[in-house]
Amino acid sequence: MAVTILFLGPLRDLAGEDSRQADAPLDWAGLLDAAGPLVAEQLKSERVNVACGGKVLSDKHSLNAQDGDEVALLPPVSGG
Amino acid sequence: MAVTILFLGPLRDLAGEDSRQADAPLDWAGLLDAAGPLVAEQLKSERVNVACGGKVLSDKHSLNAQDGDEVALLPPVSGG
Amino acid sequence: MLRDIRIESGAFDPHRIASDLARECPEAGGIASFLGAVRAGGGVEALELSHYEPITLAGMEALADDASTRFDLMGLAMIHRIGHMVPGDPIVCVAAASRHRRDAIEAIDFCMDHLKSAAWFWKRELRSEGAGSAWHWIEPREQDYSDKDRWKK
Amino acid sequence: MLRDIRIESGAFDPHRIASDLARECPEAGGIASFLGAVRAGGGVEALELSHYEPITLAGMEALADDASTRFDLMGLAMIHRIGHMVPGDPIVCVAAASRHRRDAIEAIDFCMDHLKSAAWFWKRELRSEGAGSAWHWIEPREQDYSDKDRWKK
Repeated sequence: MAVTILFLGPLRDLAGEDSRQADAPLDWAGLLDAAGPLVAEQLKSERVNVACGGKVLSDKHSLNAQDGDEVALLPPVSGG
Repeated sequence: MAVTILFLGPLRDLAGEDSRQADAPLDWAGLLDAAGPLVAEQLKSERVNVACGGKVLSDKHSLNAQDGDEVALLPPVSGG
Repeated sequence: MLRDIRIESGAFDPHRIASDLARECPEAGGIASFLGAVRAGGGVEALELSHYEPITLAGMEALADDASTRFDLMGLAMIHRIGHMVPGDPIVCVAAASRHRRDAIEAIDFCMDHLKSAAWFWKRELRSEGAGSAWHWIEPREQDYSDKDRWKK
Repeated sequence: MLRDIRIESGAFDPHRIASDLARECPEAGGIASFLGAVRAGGGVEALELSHYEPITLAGMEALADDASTRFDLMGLAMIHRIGHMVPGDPIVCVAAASRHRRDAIEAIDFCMDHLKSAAWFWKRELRSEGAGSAWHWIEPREQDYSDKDRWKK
């Protein structure tokens, strides 16, 4: 049973893929581990946000993704 | 020989006509006299400007209109 | 810089102003525009705008000069109607094209603040009153003076 | 209040946005609009905009809620492209209708500042380089953060 990790925008290039599966439940330490060292480095920046189940987390360190959840890694945006 | 005094916007209603002739040369005191008491009252407000020969005067009290000049009385604007 | 500064005595299409500017300034990243129209409702049946020809257009040209000095613009259009208008008719349209968006937005804000209270236009409204209707002159609101004062340096 | 908040994956006509809003808000005295387009020049051949669907539109709707609370609006439209675009293509259009002009102008300024640095879009450019071309991600400029901070109270 699994959590889907989505790599958005430039993080997709760093990860080398659009998404990756990880074991549920997934917490902050587990995410850093599953994302790989290059992405984990970016995740530590306060400009990178994390969404779980379609909601942006106000405190990403409190991540607690359950089976079936989608965890999206959101780098700084450049819209407009 | 004459100066033409133009009444713009709401001053036209106060004057009861679009324009009026006055003798040249015409100074500030002469203008107040020629404009009539209702318009003269308005002219004393700092919001009412005076143009002579197509230029807005920076100091309307220094008016010195010569024969053939057009003196326009410009009330507060409401454009836009 | 592309400039289109006009006083129109007949109807004009305000949406063409921005689309023309966008087409003619392909290197602009942003186009901001403002349209002021005669409001429907409130018993206003018509609006009449008069000006003093020898100084009005020169004043708009000077305002365009000032805006293009203050802001980094690639294009600026400023069109003002005079004459008789009815609700829904465009009165004024200002559009600006710039490389970065804030120049264009601030330029239309600046031009509107100054057109509103510093350009030589006088407006009167025909309002329905009881059985008939009557013309009323419009004075600038105090708000218009304070809006303009924001730009003093 | 009239609202038109959309994400478009294909081409749209930005000048229709403002003209539709003007027609549908006849009691508005002012319509302000902003169009952001892919700039020609600078060696950019194409632009690709991606988003995260579950939160992007909700974020734009929340931004529209915020704008309609802060400003006295009769209508607000916010349209954002995603996908593959070429120079000249519209990326974003925001238009606002209000009784008095400053509400409409400030609303488009506010929405653009927040769309630029707070909405969930990522942009990359295909730039010509020597014999070929390569994709480059665009990060928000520091200016975009400070523009947004103007609105904090």
